Amino acid sequence: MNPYIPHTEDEIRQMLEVIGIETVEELYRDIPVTSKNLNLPDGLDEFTVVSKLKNLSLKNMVIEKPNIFMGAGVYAHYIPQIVKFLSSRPEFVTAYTPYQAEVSQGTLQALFEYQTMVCELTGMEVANSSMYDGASALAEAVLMAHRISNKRKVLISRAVHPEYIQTCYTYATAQDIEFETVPVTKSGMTDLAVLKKLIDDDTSAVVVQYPNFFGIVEDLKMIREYADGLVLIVVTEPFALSLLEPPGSFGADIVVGEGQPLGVSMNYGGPGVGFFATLEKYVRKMPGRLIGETKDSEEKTGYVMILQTREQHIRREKATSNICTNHALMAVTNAIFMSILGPQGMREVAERSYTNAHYLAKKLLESGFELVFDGPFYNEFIVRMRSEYDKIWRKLFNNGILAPLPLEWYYSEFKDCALACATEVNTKESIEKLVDLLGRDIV
Amino acid sequence: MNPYIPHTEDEIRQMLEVIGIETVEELYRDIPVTSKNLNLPDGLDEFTVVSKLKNLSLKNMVIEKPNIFMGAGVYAHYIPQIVKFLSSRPEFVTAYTPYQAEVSQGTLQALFEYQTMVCELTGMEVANSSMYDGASALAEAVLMAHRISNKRKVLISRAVHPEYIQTCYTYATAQDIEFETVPVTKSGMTDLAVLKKLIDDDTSAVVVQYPNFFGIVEDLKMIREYADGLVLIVVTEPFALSLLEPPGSFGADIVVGEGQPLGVSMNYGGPGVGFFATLEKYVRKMPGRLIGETKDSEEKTGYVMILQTREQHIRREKATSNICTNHALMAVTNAIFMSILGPQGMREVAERSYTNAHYLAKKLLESGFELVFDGPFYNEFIVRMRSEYDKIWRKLFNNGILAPLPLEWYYSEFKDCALACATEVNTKESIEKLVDLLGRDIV
Amino acid sequence: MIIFEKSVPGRKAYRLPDEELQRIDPVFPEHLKRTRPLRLPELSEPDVVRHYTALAEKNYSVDKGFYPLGSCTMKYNPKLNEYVAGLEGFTDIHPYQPWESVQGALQVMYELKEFLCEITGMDEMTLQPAAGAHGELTGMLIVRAYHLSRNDKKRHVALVPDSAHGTNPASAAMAGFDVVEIKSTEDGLVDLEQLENHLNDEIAVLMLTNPNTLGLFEKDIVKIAEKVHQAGALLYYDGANLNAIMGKIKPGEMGFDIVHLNLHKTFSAPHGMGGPGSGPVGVKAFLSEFLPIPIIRKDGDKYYPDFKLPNSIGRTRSFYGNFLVLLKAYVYILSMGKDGLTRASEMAVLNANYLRSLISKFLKIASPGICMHEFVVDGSQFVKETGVKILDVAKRILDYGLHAPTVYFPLIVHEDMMIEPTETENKNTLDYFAKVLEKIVEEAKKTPEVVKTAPHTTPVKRLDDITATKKPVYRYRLS
Amino acid sequence: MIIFEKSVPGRKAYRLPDEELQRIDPVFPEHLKRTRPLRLPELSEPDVVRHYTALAEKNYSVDKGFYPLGSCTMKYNPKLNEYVAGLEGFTDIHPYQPWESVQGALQVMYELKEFLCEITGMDEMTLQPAAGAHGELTGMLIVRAYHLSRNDKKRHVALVPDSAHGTNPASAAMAGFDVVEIKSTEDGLVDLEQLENHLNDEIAVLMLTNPNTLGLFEKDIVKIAEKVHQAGALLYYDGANLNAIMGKIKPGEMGFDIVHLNLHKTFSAPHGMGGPGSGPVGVKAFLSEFLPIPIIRKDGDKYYPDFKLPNSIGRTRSFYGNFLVLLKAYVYILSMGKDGLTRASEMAVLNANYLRSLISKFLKIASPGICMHEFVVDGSQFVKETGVKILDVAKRILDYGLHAPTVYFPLIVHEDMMIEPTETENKNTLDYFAKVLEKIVEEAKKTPEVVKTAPHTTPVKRLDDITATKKPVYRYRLS
Repeated sequence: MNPYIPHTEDEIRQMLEVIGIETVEELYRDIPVTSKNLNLPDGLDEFTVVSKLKNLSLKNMVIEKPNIFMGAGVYAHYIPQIVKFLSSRPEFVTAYTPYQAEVSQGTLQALFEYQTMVCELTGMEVANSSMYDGASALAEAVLMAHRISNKRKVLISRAVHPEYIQTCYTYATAQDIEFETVPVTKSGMTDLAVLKKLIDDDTSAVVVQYPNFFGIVEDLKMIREYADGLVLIVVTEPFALSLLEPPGSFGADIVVGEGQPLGVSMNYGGPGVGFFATLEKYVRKMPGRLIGETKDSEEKTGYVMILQTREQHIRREKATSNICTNHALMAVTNAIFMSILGPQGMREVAERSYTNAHYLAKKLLESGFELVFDGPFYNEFIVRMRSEYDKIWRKLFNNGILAPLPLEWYYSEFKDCALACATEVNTKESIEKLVDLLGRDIV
Repeated sequence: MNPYIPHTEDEIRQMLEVIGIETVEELYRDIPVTSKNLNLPDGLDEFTVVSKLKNLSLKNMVIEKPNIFMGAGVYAHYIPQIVKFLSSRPEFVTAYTPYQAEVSQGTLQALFEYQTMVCELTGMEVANSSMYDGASALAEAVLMAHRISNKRKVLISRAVHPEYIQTCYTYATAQDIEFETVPVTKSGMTDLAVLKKLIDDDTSAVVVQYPNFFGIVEDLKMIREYADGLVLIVVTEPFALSLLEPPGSFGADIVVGEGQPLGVSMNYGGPGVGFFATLEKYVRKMPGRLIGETKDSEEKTGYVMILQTREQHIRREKATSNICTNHALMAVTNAIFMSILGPQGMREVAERSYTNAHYLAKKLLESGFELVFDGPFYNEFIVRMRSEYDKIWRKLFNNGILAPLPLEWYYSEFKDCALACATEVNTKESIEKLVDLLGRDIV
Repeated sequence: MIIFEKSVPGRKAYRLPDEELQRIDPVFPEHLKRTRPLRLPELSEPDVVRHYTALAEKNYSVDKGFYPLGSCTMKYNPKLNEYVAGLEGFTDIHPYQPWESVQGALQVMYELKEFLCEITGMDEMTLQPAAGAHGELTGMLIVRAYHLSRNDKKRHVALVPDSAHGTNPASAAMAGFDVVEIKSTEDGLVDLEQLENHLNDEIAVLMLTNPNTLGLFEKDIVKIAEKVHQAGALLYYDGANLNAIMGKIKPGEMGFDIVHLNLHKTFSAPHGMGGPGSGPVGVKAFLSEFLPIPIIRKDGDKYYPDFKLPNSIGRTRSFYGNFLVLLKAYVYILSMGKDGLTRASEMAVLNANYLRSLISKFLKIASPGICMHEFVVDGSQFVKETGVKILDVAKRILDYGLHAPTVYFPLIVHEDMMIEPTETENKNTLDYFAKVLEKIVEEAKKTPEVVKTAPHTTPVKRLDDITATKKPVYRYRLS
Repeated sequence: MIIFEKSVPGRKAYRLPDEELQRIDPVFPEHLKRTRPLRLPELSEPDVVRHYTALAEKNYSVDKGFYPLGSCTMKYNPKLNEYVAGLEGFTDIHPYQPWESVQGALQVMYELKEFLCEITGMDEMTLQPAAGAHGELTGMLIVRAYHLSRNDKKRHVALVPDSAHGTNPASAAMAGFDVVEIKSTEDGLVDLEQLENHLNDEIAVLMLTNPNTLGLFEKDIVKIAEKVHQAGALLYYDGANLNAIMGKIKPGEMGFDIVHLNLHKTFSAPHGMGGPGSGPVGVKAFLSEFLPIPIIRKDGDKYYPDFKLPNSIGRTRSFYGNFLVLLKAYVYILSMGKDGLTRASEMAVLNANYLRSLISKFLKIASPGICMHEFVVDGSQFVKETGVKILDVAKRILDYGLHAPTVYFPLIVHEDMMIEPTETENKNTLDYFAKVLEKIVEEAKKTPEVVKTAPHTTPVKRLDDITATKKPVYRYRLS
């Protein structure tokens, strides 16, 4: 018998009797073909499963946090225990989508607060209650821009995360959308001159990342000017936004990004959570679930899902997106994390990350390495390494260091270059050790 | 600033104003001498603490469960994740003693259910809601027997856990109580002939352990007959009681024991939890907190603390004991664990432990070792090892095996003997490996 | 009270390790520096604990009680799975680590994929999609890629029964298809004749759930598959209702070409107030070249992600998918085994039929005969007689400490309730639910106001969602 | 519903690994074999989860709200501590492992002991006692052993102020002392003159709490200590109220010889519905030979338990004490550091005085002037005027989502409430509590029935504890 299934033989007999049949098999009389038996292992007890899975977990090499110098969309940060403690409360974990608002006020208020925090971070007017991840959020933003503008062409900076770009391509496959890539200048910023040239009457949107995939802080003010009249989509990072003016201040139309840095472990890339914010005027074209404030029959404040007519329950094929299950638990995790850090904690983490990254850059420069771009950066930057860097990278990994990402995986033009990252988890010692090892002839 | 203390400077100012003083220092004006400053380290952030404590935890060698062959009062058992999951709910962990019953029904009902389960295990009529551990529970039982009988002498079997005996001695230091030890026969059972001889008009109680510290199952029927008219105190073990007739059936007056095996980790010996059960006629002489069923003003069933007049809130120096804080959380953990195992799980674990222990004994016999006693045992037994067994024991430990306990720590007469233990966590392989290594000349 | 109102300037719940390096002052162009500090709440740790504890207490959840939401499969979420998903070796790995260093994670994904292929009768599978609808989009893009690869460009239509989940048409539309709805028969099944009338060389795919949303098994599925395939179209399986048939029949054996699963339904991963979920997509061999990158493969005793798929539709999100959710499903399958999964389906169907029998005594069931894992109550007669709406009944159920069933779906039955008890509920709970429903039916006749103004015992009374949408308040107004 | 009523024969929530060895049939003498199987509940895992989840929901707890229980120091319990106490390296070690293999555990205990000695001004400490009262017993046995070691056998009396915790006299009695109560002065302090009158060569010890249970600091403590010592007696410090003075003054500096602490009060370990706690006992050097075995010592860089204490009182429990609770206290002290502990005391005292000021506007405070970490409300006048008892007020407080203060203690003030807010509560909470109390005072005047029949919003209404004790039901009657 199975710990999760309560039925005793006696109860099964009683239930069959009420139904008016003799055997459980009769319930399946409508099934036409006899299936082959499942070729699966027998079920295991909990203790055997734990032992097996612990062994599997040990086959994954966990790098000590101070030795992680790779970001590229997934970042190692400190996560206070309290975040896990609260976000793993079963009332959050085992609740369904809040279809019955009166018994889901915990979910609804937490998500309403999350939306408010995302608006505050991004400087936008309205945020939804989460997307799957940053990449799909961007892809949905591109589709939304298409709905807004009814135009075909999307200009996307080459300094947007390559997996995000791939995801946009896939999402847009079947739509009447065409992408053109905007290169970067030697400062590592999206080339505005080229951008200007690529804009035509059929251009719907411009997509940039802030700070961009190369770590450089794009000049959103200039971009907004150059992209006048177009839907401006900005991919961004939450900690950077505690130092940088939010995209909303520059007139961005849609702001998306990955919420993983806000209290979510790296999780081998998932689940993270996408955030998605826009302007009120576009709200009915926005994908995803929205929570709004309202009153109950006794005038007490409460929260409900709003604008559901945009969703697929009602509009079906005319829905603004097909998103139903989203990443609510991770959104609430983000909100808990931001509540713990507060404005000061957010800023401190960003400043510490900035300091560590710039110290790393300084040490690399002192050791004779060169930075590929000269634009201002936050906590990531591209550095030119020795030849055969991918081998060095692997070697360092085997020494317990997750060294900067070999960029040629994604960009053939960046041979032997690497995307370096530092956050508050790195230490003076770990930074100096990395630079020391990179300087030696270790391959 | 400290994450646990909310006061801002602004608030402190406001509060001082309401109080009508200028500085926080003024609050301490009654303190006569100026204390030297605390010579303690500065406070640490959470991440530094976690790193430090993880390192400390790694300085403790954790033996894999199948390689643990030591019990002696603390037992390695499987603990389903669900037990930890439920018992660590903050509504249990951060609640106080249920002084306001109306907002403590969770605690009170859970403890009432626990008391019922302990009664069922021990065959007794009433159980309290927990003691600190088995040893102090026994010591309190001895004091209680003194209150019941008003006699001085306590006969205690040499086969009672030595630390429990030490604890009894300490508790009874200041009381008019005298102990005499009853030796064991070659079957490993308390010597009833000697017992009979030691009983006189001033004898209050007899204390035996069932199964005893040497693993042997005492014949409670005979003991009860020999100890006719005395307070019979039985120390026992919960899993054994799913195979053995409970002490209550033989007329025990007080039954105590350690609840650690029921879902509590070994915890380097604490916290565990003591259980304590007796007969209704003695209830007003019983130490510890008792929960009882009652009704509320609308006739709904509820639970409250009862017979508090026995406790020190009211009777002060005349209280039945000084116990106030007990081990409620561990008692509830025991109850959760027993609810998960159910009668069948309890029996299966006991039978598996029995099988493993007897297989271990059989293999040892086959390898030429001898068992010291020939009485029936449950999951522990004494085996005579090679000379210098304590060195062998240490050697095995360094090989990742927690081998049977060197008995000469506690009994000079058991030189080179060991108290072996097996539970459901041992495997055929681990048992055979242990016997193989013991058979070799490894020192 | 909203968290921002609890904020006190200067309060802190966070502390970084002491500084080792001298702070480097950020140098960004002046106009890019943040002008106004973030207005996030400022709280102590105990404040945050109490805020979220209070919110948690206002939620219904599976751990608290019965969740008979039709089509949602709200089964018990084993805590063992949560424990495993919390192991550092799974949570603290970066997706760009060398794949040799994450063999445990890759093995989990590979074996999970193999298990799911076996359960569904598919040949290959992607674990990337983050949710059921995400899987649908992935699957429909594969349909599209398949027809285009054959240069079969006319096929712009996706057929979808009117009983389908709302995401089916939405996903089909996102994948560029025109959606044509097929009406169900009176019995609630696919109308074979109508289907045949629709089939032509413009049809790319038929999307089906089997058992369907009425809880009925499409008896003619083999015939349906034949006809669809004869017409050159593909057959798509929405796995939302797989919980009824594991170990009984595999979608692949019924003739389906593409399957998406909901690991957060059938495979016990928790729903987390709305997600994260996971929506793997399985395909028959002839479609495997179109799957998103990467596919997890095994070479000797090594596991690796294969990115070399020139005909792939690309990727539908970053990295490998919701790995921790995959892990939970893997642990679930290991725990259940073949017998356990089969029993899960059997008991899910038994529970549904038992509850259906109990309820049929006082409410009309939409379809006659045996149901699968769920069934639909047709409340139209009840509504007409009492003037009490099904929504009111749903709200009143909350007063009895239970969650309401799915209401107003499927759209083909008006004033309906869709009830799916799942296998993890016990007979006592089903008896109690039926009794409560019967009591509410009585109340609707005798004291309808009580039902119409329900709920009465919840943290808030009935909420006004019409004004909420008419005059939407999207966020708390920060001062 | 009680868990036994949810039991269904044959249901299971547990599964052992498959058998490897053939089962060996237990061979015990027939009359020792269990005749009737255990009647424990038979449930599925989801059943158990829902049962205990429902029970948890019926509990008030620190994570939910304010717990102003005087003398209990219900401060916030940091979750960091719980996390650390869950690390395998701490939970999965056996007390009889070689001490070389548990250096981490021993280091924690050694350093904790050193920290606590520094905080209390003591020279040596045992960590063995499991609770405050257990520490008291240990301490009083040390008092006894000390006098006997000097052959001073006449000293059979323990002096205890009438304001002492109930456990003080109970522990003293268990340690064989006759308890003589000392009345407090009008101001609530120890009456020096009376004390002097009591002091003679039969007095073994004076047990004091400072600040005392009225929240007052015994200003004359140095003089008291002198007199007690001059009379040949020892001075015992009940650490229940240490939270007021950390970093301000050490009990050792006031002249105390023995101190017990409550790690589950002052040092943030959670109270767990009643325990486990931990009650370390510290002593001045001249008493250290009497401490229980073992004492944790350090030799070079090795930590070890020292059992060689021939004059030890023995042991008051098995093994080393409540190790995990010790660990939590250790983590707390590391996190707080010297400044944090001092601030904790300061803010605890500030909170108490602030709340005292607020409440003094509408209720009488038992003692004038500044208080320490707690204070006592004297409700006798209020009770006389309104006919509403303090117990009723306490019950009514529950209706406002708060816990009640300690009531009817200390015994020296009748109809009293003893209020200790602790440092982790914020100003808003204190304001709210005062407002609620004021409102209840109003209610007592205008609508006394509402208060007398409270609580109204709790899971059960007021419980009948008189019948419960008169006709006690100790356990559920299994059929």
